[in-house]
Amino acid sequence: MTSKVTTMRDAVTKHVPDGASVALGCALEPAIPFAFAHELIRQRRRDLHLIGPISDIAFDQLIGAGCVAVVSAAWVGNVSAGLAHAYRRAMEQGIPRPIEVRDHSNFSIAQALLAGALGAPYLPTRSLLGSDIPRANGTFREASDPFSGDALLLIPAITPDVTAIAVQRADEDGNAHLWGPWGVSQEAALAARATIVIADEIVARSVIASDPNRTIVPGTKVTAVVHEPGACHPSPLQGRYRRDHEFFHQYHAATRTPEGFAAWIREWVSEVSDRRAYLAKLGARWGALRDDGVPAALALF
Amino acid sequence: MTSKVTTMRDAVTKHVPDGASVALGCALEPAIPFAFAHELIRQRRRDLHLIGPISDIAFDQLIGAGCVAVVSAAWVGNVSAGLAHAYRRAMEQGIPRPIEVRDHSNFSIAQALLAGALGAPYLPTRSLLGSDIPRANGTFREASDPFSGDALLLIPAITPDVTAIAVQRADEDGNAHLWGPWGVSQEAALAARATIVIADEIVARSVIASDPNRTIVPGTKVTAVVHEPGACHPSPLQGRYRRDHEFFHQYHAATRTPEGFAAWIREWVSEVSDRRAYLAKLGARWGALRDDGVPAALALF
Amino acid sequence: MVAQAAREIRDGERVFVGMRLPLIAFVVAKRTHAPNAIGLFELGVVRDEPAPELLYTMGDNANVAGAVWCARTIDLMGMLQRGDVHAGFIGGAEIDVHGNLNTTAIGDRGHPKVQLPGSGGGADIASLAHRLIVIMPHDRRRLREKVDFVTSPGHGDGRGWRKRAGLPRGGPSVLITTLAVFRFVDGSAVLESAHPGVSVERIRNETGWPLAVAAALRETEPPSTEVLSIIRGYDPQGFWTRRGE
Amino acid sequence: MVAQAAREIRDGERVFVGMRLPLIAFVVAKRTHAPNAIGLFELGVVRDEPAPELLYTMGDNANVAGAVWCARTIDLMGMLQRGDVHAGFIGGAEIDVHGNLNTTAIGDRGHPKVQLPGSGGGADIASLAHRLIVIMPHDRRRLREKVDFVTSPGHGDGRGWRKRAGLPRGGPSVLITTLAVFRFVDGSAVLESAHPGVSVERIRNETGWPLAVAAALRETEPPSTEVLSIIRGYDPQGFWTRRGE
Repeated sequence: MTSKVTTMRDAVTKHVPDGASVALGCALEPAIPFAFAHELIRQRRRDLHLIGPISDIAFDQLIGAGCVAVVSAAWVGNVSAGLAHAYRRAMEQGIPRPIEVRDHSNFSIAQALLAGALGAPYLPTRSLLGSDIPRANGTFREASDPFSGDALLLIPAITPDVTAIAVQRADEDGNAHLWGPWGVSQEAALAARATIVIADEIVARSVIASDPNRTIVPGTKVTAVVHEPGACHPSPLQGRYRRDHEFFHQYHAATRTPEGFAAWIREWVSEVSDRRAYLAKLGARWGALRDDGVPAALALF
Repeated sequence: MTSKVTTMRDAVTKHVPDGASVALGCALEPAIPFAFAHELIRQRRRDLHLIGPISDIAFDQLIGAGCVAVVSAAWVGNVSAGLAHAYRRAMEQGIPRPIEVRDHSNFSIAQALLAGALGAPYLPTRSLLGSDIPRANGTFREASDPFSGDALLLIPAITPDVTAIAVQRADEDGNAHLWGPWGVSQEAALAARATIVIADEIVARSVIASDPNRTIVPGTKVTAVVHEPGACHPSPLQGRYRRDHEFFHQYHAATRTPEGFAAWIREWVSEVSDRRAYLAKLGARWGALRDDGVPAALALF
Repeated sequence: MVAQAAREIRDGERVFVGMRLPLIAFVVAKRTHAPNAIGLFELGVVRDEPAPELLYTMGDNANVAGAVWCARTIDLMGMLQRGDVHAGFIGGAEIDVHGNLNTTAIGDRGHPKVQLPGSGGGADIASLAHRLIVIMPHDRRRLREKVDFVTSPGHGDGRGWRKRAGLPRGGPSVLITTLAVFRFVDGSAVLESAHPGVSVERIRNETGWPLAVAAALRETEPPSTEVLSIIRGYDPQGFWTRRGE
Repeated sequence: MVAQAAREIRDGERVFVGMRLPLIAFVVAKRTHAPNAIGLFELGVVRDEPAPELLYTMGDNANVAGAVWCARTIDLMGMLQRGDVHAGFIGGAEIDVHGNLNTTAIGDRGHPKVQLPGSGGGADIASLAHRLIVIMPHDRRRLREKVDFVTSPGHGDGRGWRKRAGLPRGGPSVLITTLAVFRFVDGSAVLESAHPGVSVERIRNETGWPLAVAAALRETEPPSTEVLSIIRGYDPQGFWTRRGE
């Protein structure tokens, strides 16, 4: 196999054009690939269609930086701090630009991505009947179950152009191990046209093959592998580093105004060349978040 | 938590009444709980509805022993030896009794069980369009995709009364670890009204909790836990013992006639009190199949 | 609120715990009357023991380590849709007398006055759990005659609505606020108890719908010292429990 | 048959390998012209290296150890339905000129003369793979004008049928028998090559449909000594390769 390992810069340059639909943050609160989101901002991607359940503040940053035209999500906010200011400004005032939102619930977006992964046109559900979400989303259909006559909602498949998932370890072909909750990561990776794996550690194929049940996506579905330690900060990566709660709260306080948002992006994204520089800027704070993990090893049963 | 550990005899007595729909052999060729199938035969269960993709010779044995009224399966045979004689006799001559077969493919039964696990009424697919399987099955419906107008087949949910899955290890509450391919085991366990976990080894809860990604079904969905080493012979259990190919071939040769089948069942099922006695009867042959596994241990990453 | 929320969890139940205060209610319930309750977290975590430290999100490492199942969102949502989840917690920005909740937007969805984060898993829990437990600050602008957007369906326009809408079960069972506890009877909120020191008049003034009061109105049972000590031990800085939530 | 089957696998392709002879064809292809082919096994195994020992079933421990992905059947079938699988192998008891395969029953499905095992994943592979490779013993009773039951859809009644039936792609590309190789052209089998020493007349006699012969009919390329040695090294007892299959 030829190695697929590349830099974050090259992965974004080659695989994420303007206008692409991009799924990220698919494990919900953990393993959000902030390093990928920041590179999208640095490369000034435009008109992206963001797809993801929760995303914590990653979507807020991309929206505020003007990268986004459409959002398909269940929740856009700051989980431990409250509302997302940039998202509010975009929706309430069209700043920096108006965006289209296709409302989802966590279940409906999981079903849409599962349908995409299965090659099914839609999945039928009883969830959200009587909610205003179907009307606001605009892509669902009401139907009746041909078996029982009961009311159903049909959730059409979502097939992202690109899915970015962060994992603890992968080999050079992209066979990737993720532990901790998977959220909708596997569906999103299997549904996508191109999947970018962002690995905290690159390991030998033999480490992956010692425990193939832990593989979230096989290399054959992976387009690029980025070796990027600490890619998820301030979100956590199980066994590697903890969530930086205070960072989320500081972001919340700092981005209340457009000026504050711009300053935050300058400080933490535009004027930071890459993730290595970002971690260096975090300094001792980063060291304190790291878990004393055990090095990657063959699984033994 | 109260322990759910019980004997195979009690698990079958309490949780599998005559007429029950029972999913087993859900990992396809490996991890088939033959010990469970044999106990159904010993307790002379009748009118069962068997559910499973492949089942290797487990379904053939249950059909030949007269336990079965209905089969929902993709394949009934002897994977490395050829046709299934008891199944042939039942279908061709009604011996020992006629059975109803609801034809499936591996994908359609996977979708039916996934729909059951998701609480969805059905899953839509493009597979099997133009095949005679939908007509022979009788439970599918043709439909057109309301989004595209394309032809679709709707596979209705299957929710077994009982699912029996064999795993390498479980705790007393039924939190179960299975490694190796999962086939449709997880869907079948989550879709069922009662799930019986058959564990090669009972381990402390801390072993399960050290690696919750390996859990195939959580204890909260499990009705009974049977500690039954060697429960899958002659099928394999990854890391514990290999497939006994010769046993399958001997069964194939021995069961060509009804008399031969009856003698085989007497020798290996009726006159064997339980799995412990069965393994003792196998003797050195059993010892030669066992893998030098590593004892259960906490996962370290 | 946390103490009352904990009381709504019965022993042995499977509960969608969500985040913030319900996380602490789950801890309290497990350590008091419901030791066999199971906590389900929609990102794909199932726990039979609460995490040993304060959680800021359900995805904190401490909520994952020691779980009995790390799964996918679809697995847990499947259990919910299948009818395997007894109860779930959600909050909201606005609620009406029938328990319909808005967490999407104040004002018009297209041009919102205040854009809220959205459903998360809330609308699914409201649609599919057997019983919904709602926790909210008590405020006339939040307890409204009619909400601007129904994110999470409650009892719609009242009794029988859920069945007509095609929802398979459930609906709000209780609304716990900073002032009172409402029980849903025939699809409408009825004041069941007022928190110690809170008058019915104050509750009436702070509630945007005509108040229905239970014949057997009582005072909300205050948290025991044991429960208070569990809450304070779990959230010593009062990160979640001091905000008046 | 195995050598010809191996030739049908292109480098870098994802292939549903199934069992028996295709398992060995995958080994041959990987070790010769297609080192980057990926093997998918419907029980939930993905391999980028073939198992190091002879497999009796795809679930043998040796096919699991060293896999890069242990998954669920639905994951791999999803890839198949999504269009991610280039080619798949199946066999059958009966095939017709349009490549429709029967592995269900000879005679009437309700009262079969011979009950066969059924589809397994065969019907799915036939429905959804980009290209279907069929391997069968050559026998007039197997290569029939019309099969008793269409388990795995081929090209139906000929060109354009799959599209009309709603199948998204694919269909049989090649039929490899113990005597010959047929290529499907416009939905019908055309004799492409006869195995060394086999006459067209013999093939015609052993084929239940009116034989169409390619203008450029040739002799099937015999297996190289390298390929023969791989096959014999992998299946030294001839368990799968000696049965005339």
